Amino acid sequence: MAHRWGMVVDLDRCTGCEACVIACRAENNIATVGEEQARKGRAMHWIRVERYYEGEFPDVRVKFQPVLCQQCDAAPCEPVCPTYASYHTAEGLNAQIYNRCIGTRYCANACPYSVRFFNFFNPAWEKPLHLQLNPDVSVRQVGVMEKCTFCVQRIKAAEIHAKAESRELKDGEPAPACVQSCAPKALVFGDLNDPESEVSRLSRSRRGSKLLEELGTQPKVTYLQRDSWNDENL
Amino acid sequence: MERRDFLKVTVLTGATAALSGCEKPAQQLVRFVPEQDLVPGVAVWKPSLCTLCSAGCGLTVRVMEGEAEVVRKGQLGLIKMGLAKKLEGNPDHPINQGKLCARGQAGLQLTYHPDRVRGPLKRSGPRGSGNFQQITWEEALGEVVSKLQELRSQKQAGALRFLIGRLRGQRRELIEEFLKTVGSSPAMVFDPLDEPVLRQANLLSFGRATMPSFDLAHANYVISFGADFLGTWNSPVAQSIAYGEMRQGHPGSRGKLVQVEQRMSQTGANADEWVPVRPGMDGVLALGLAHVILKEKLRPTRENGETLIAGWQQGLPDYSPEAVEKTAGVAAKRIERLAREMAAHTPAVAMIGGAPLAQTNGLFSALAVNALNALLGSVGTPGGMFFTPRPPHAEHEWGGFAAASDFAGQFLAGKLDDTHVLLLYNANPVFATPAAWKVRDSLERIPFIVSFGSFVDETSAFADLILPDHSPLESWLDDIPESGTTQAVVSLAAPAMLPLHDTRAMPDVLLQIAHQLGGDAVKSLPWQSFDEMLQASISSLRTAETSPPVDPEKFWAKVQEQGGWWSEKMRSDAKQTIASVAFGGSASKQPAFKQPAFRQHGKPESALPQFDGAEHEFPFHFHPYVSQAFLDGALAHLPWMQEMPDALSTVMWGTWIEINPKTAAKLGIEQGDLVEVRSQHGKLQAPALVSPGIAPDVIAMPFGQGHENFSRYASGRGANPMTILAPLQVAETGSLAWAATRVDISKVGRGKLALFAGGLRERPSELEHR
Amino acid sequence: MTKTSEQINQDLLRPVGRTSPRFFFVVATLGLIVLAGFSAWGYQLYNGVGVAGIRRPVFWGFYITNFVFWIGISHAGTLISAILRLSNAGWRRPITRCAEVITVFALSIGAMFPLIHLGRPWQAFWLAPYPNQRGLWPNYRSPLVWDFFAINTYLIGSITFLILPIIPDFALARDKFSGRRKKLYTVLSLGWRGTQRQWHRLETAMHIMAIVIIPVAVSVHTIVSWDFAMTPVPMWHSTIFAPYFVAGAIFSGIAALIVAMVFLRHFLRLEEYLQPVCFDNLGKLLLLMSLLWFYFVFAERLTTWYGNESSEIAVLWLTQRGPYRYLFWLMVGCNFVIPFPLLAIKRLRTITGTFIASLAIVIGMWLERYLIIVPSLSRKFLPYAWGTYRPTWVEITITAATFAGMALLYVIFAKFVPIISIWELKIGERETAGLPQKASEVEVASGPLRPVVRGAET
Amino acid sequence: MNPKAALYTMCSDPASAQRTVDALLSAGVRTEDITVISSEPFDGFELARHEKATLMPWLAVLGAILGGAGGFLLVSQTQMSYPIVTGGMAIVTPWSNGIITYELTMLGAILTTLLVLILTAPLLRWKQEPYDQQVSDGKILVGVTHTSGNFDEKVREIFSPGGGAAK
Repeated sequence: MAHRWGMVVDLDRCTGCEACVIACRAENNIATVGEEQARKGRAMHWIRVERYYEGEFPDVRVKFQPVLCQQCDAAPCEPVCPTYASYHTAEGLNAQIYNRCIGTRYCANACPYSVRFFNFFNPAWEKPLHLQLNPDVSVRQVGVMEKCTFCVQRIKAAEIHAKAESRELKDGEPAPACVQSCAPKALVFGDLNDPESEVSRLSRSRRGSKLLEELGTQPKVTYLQRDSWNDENL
Repeated sequence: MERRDFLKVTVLTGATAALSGCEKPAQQLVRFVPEQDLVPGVAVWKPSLCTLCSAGCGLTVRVMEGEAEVVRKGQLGLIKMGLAKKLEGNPDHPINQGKLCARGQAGLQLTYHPDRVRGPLKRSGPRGSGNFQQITWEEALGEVVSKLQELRSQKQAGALRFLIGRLRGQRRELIEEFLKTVGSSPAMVFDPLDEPVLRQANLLSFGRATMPSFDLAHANYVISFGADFLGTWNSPVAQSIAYGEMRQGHPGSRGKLVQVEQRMSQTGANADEWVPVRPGMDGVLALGLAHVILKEKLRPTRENGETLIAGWQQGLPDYSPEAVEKTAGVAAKRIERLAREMAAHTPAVAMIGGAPLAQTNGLFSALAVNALNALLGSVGTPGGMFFTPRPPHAEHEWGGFAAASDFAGQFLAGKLDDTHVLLLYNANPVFATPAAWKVRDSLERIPFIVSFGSFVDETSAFADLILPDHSPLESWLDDIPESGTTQAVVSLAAPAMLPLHDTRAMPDVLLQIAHQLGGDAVKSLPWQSFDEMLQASISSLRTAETSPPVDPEKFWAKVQEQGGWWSEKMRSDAKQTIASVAFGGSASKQPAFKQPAFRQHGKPESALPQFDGAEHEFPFHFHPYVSQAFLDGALAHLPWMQEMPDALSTVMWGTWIEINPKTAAKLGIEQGDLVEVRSQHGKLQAPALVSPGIAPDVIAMPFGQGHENFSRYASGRGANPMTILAPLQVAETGSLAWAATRVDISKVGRGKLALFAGGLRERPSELEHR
Repeated sequence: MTKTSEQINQDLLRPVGRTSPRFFFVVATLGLIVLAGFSAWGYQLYNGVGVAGIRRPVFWGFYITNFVFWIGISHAGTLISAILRLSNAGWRRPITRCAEVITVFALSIGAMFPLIHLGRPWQAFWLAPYPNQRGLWPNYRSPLVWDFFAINTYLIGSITFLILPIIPDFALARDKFSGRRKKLYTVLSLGWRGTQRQWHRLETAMHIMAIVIIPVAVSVHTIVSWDFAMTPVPMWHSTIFAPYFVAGAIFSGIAALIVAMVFLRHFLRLEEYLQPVCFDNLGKLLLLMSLLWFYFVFAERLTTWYGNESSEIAVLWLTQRGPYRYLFWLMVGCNFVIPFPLLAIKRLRTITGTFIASLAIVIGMWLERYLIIVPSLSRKFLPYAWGTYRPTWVEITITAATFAGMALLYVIFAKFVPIISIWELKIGERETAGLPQKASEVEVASGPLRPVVRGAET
Repeated sequence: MNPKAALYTMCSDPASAQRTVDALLSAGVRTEDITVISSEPFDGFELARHEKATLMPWLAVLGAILGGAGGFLLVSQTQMSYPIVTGGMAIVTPWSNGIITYELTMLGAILTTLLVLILTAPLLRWKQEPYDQQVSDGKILVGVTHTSGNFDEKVREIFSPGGGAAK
């Protein structure tokens, strides 16, 4: 049975430590743009930890919300791309084919989650920083869009590994870099087609909801809302 | 090592010469014969250690074949070698269990940093200028040895000092042994992130000058006084893993997190209840809570044998909620509610760290929190606090910033004046001490300084010689984590990759120097290289692990393979096991800590903090805090860290000053305005960040930026809060009270902020659309 | 007063025939600006689109604004002249050609912008449907591909629509000039003689074109509006966009036409041909469009405000109260407050009056496009991802260059082609002069007829 | 005599041209042999009755239909000819079908009209006789081609009482 990769983000566990952000950079060769470009809003973080304040001092609370590509089943980014650079893979991922991209940036406008990032310039790694590049992930050139892939290269690697041992993939075996690095286990990844997988189980939680699901994008990422501490003894 | 002798040189022409296109055409690029056999495109995972903070997490390094420019026998050339591509947590390691924080993962860039010191350097410019010229290792070592022999001949061995950063395990043993053999005093440790005050308090309360561990996974109620335990404090990864369990790990029961502080930290941001308290009043609040619990007899009294806190037996009459409300600024009703909650939801645990300990009354606050823990019955119990057991072979428990008081004292009193030779390793006091300490001047007066640093920073810029160490991934590493697990852990790892540059491992260099010095040194340090020493040190654990002991070579191989040795996993839910580790082993042997004289704390007059600067002149408390990305600033040279948006401010590539919206409005300061912060000891400028998560009378600012001389990425970026701090000390420890400075602020112009976030709130009010 | 065909020929061929130094001066200055624009573009091609101000999340800025603006302007000509031809309005004759020229040039300029704004312009041809080794056809679901088809159709149509009625005038020029010019116009006249057959075919063709071009023009701006309306972006995803854009396009088109006519009238001394009546009538049309525009804006804003959907409201307030408020109210002023009185009050609907109104509208409509694109993008659904946009000198230079380019093309065109359709004008003159239009009007055999007799050889 | 040979006269206004033409017709000249050239169209006059008939509008419609069909085939066939993985997402939808079809329909109409005009006017044939530059001064040329012997005389007569030059 074909896989259908999905993720669960437990906002009650997420601490906003940003480990996922750096894990993603390291895994996917995301270029560092430098201060000036960062100030211009051109920093690239395929996954980001959104921070929302609630209330005023002294009654302040903060909500951390990791946002990455939601891998929508009905993705607004796909139909608008004139060259099929942004398209749907057989396993339901929203793939971005870098060398098909001509840089209309239409997909980025269409994406309600603003998780698509554009290479405004050719990326540069000051020697010998280029030695850290992951050979499994292509480096993007100027003028193309890039985005979260659910670390498709790690999924493939896991599949190959399982195949080599002639067995099925174990639940949680393929894990994107962000999920692998998440200390409080706020991120859970797995196959939504397997009703027994942890990700399927959690996405059925009463706390579960989708980001901007009212837009009908049918995301494959489920957010478990923060729980509240209720005092049953006093 | 010997394989390098196979090194064969073939002059490259045409295509490969083009590879060196960006280098000087003059220099001749050669291709070396590979030193390892690797399958191209296939990843190998090798264990290693994270050395970036005191947690001591275990790593697995993803190594893949690649072509690199390296230096072999002083010659630059190309070689196919295994290159570290990614750092992940070691799944078997008891501390981080396969997880790793952002900083740890960015540690990869230490190895590939373009501004790494690529070979031994000799100072060419004036001190502090950072101008150096390349020399050979032979020249460099010759110079060091001759200096030391000079000292010895003049019977001035004491004039040799070794200044190190946080360092545990065999490297520390080696250094101390080395110093002993040449007859000079133990190493001076400088680690701004360490908590000497808490160690002192723990020594007083529990007889262990050790950082505590917490069984958060099974706690039902956690109250943290300023400790950013999910971000940067103590063992963040281990604590985050446990926190996740506390929140959602047990269906049906969810622990509560209460954070007490003035400026909302990353941990505070996750708290179920955030309790702003007046600076330095954490201890008072803790006793207020204890007062309620004692008064209402919410906890069995047999555990209340507290003697360190004055008036405890009388039920802390001075700390009634009403009294505390006046001083600490927390409503009496709230104090009562919190006290009842935590008493009712055991296991409940309290912790203290960061700013509260950096107040003049820090020791009192720490003792108060320890007392509260005892009262809550959560010392050495599941869901409570305990001490990680030490491995049997580790005779010393090296505290980090142990000699805090000595250190501060030495510099302040200029005691370094009798130092002729100073060795530097992983310490940057010039950057991380208040200007008022005048560290620069002290260094200026030292005739000869040698740094083992991999980077030229503010301190090693004063060095006469730089003998660059390998990067951690290129080195033999070991560590004995102090907290974060119920298992005794010895981390150990072989180099994950071969060195890129003409660097040498500090321990090897030290051994070589010792051998060249001859005499006792050779006897007490017989090893040819550091890995021999490691093997020798860890072999004693064979017996500890299994009976009958396994064959030494097998054991050595196994240790390297799993990245260290650790005792059998304890079922942390078994009460007695925790208790047994709670005060495992005898009172620790820590040279720097002498058992202090018994003194009672908590008399109201002694409980209150002092601040530097008069309130009318300097109306704001200055609250510096450890940066999520750079810690104390030691990581500011990593581009990944610079571009990582800070979780709360979302600032990249810079520093900022946090101001409460009301305060800002009052002073006519807007987001991004350049603000000047003045204390009695200096002033600095940084852009303002208006944040709801900070008290109106507090100005907060992260450590880490404001480097003058620390690689292309950090130099001249932002401002360093250290520079304006008052040299106040924490009573009875002498360590720096870095949160006790008062400041005034004013707008001076328009600043530059690189923010990643647009909006502040999820459902913005109409006003915010402006 | 009416003119003889000799007079007409003289007046209208004069600008083509004689060239004043002023012409060269104008061409030079405009040329320099255009050159600056091209060098700016070159700079961008070399360094990457990053030199423009676009950023996350505002991935579309000045370039797409200009694209929509110029495509809008292009609705001046063809649409107007087609409508007027079909309704056979007599006063159209002197203005149809000025109008159609605007269409062709504005459209070509507008069509450049999608290329300029591309991240990898050198791959732009991947938009075209052709069998290729990549094994890919363009994604027909993408409004950008719709654009590709619509704009090309419209461009081809407009060029045809412009060229056909010029052929007889080329023939005229051929006969009137000598030397190199004669050779040139001989070629350009495509062997036009003026046989009744040719005249009839030409008029039939024009009639068909006029019918076809109107729905094409409408579809073009509809599809441009769908570039936005097809995406789930606050205040873009709206059914009102298509008619809103079409109306806006015609609105700005007419304004641009009036501006052009005023300049022509002044510099080419065509006072007797471009008479106040043209401006008066166009002014009335403009008034209608201005009202229509206001109606659409009001409808759009009201529904958004009433719907009170958080993300849409964010954009609404951003434009009306936020940093964009000045631009917003300036736009309302330019598109309604200023033009309305100028065009509504007969005394003010003079040439000057309509000129001022038109200038205001051209500015206002550019602002409208800017305010449609940028604020919506900078306030998408997740507040954390909100952003801002500020153009750089590159975008500003290129924008300025397109306006200069438009003027330049227009000036050069007027230099080679009579800017008023001579033969059509003559028909008009016959009508006004009351000369017989039909055989029946000719009184039967009055006096002997004395035709000049010639042999074919002379 | 050679078919290109033509007799023609220049009239000063459409009325006289009309009379000349009528005279020629009544003299029995076949209407196809009469060429009237003017610098502007005179729709009101019956100067060339036989020229009125043309299939251009119908051909345009035909072109439109062909264009539309072509467009529809393009969009609907390409998905079959070049299948790519789209995870079950449609490559072409009726809506986009409609839009492309519509545009190409219009393009078809435009191009056929242009083509038919060029072929039937006819255009792109330089050097055609008879022609006279005076046309551009507003004169109207009335000419007769293919005159054979006896007609020749009549035509000259009509063109001028005093007889005229012929060729």
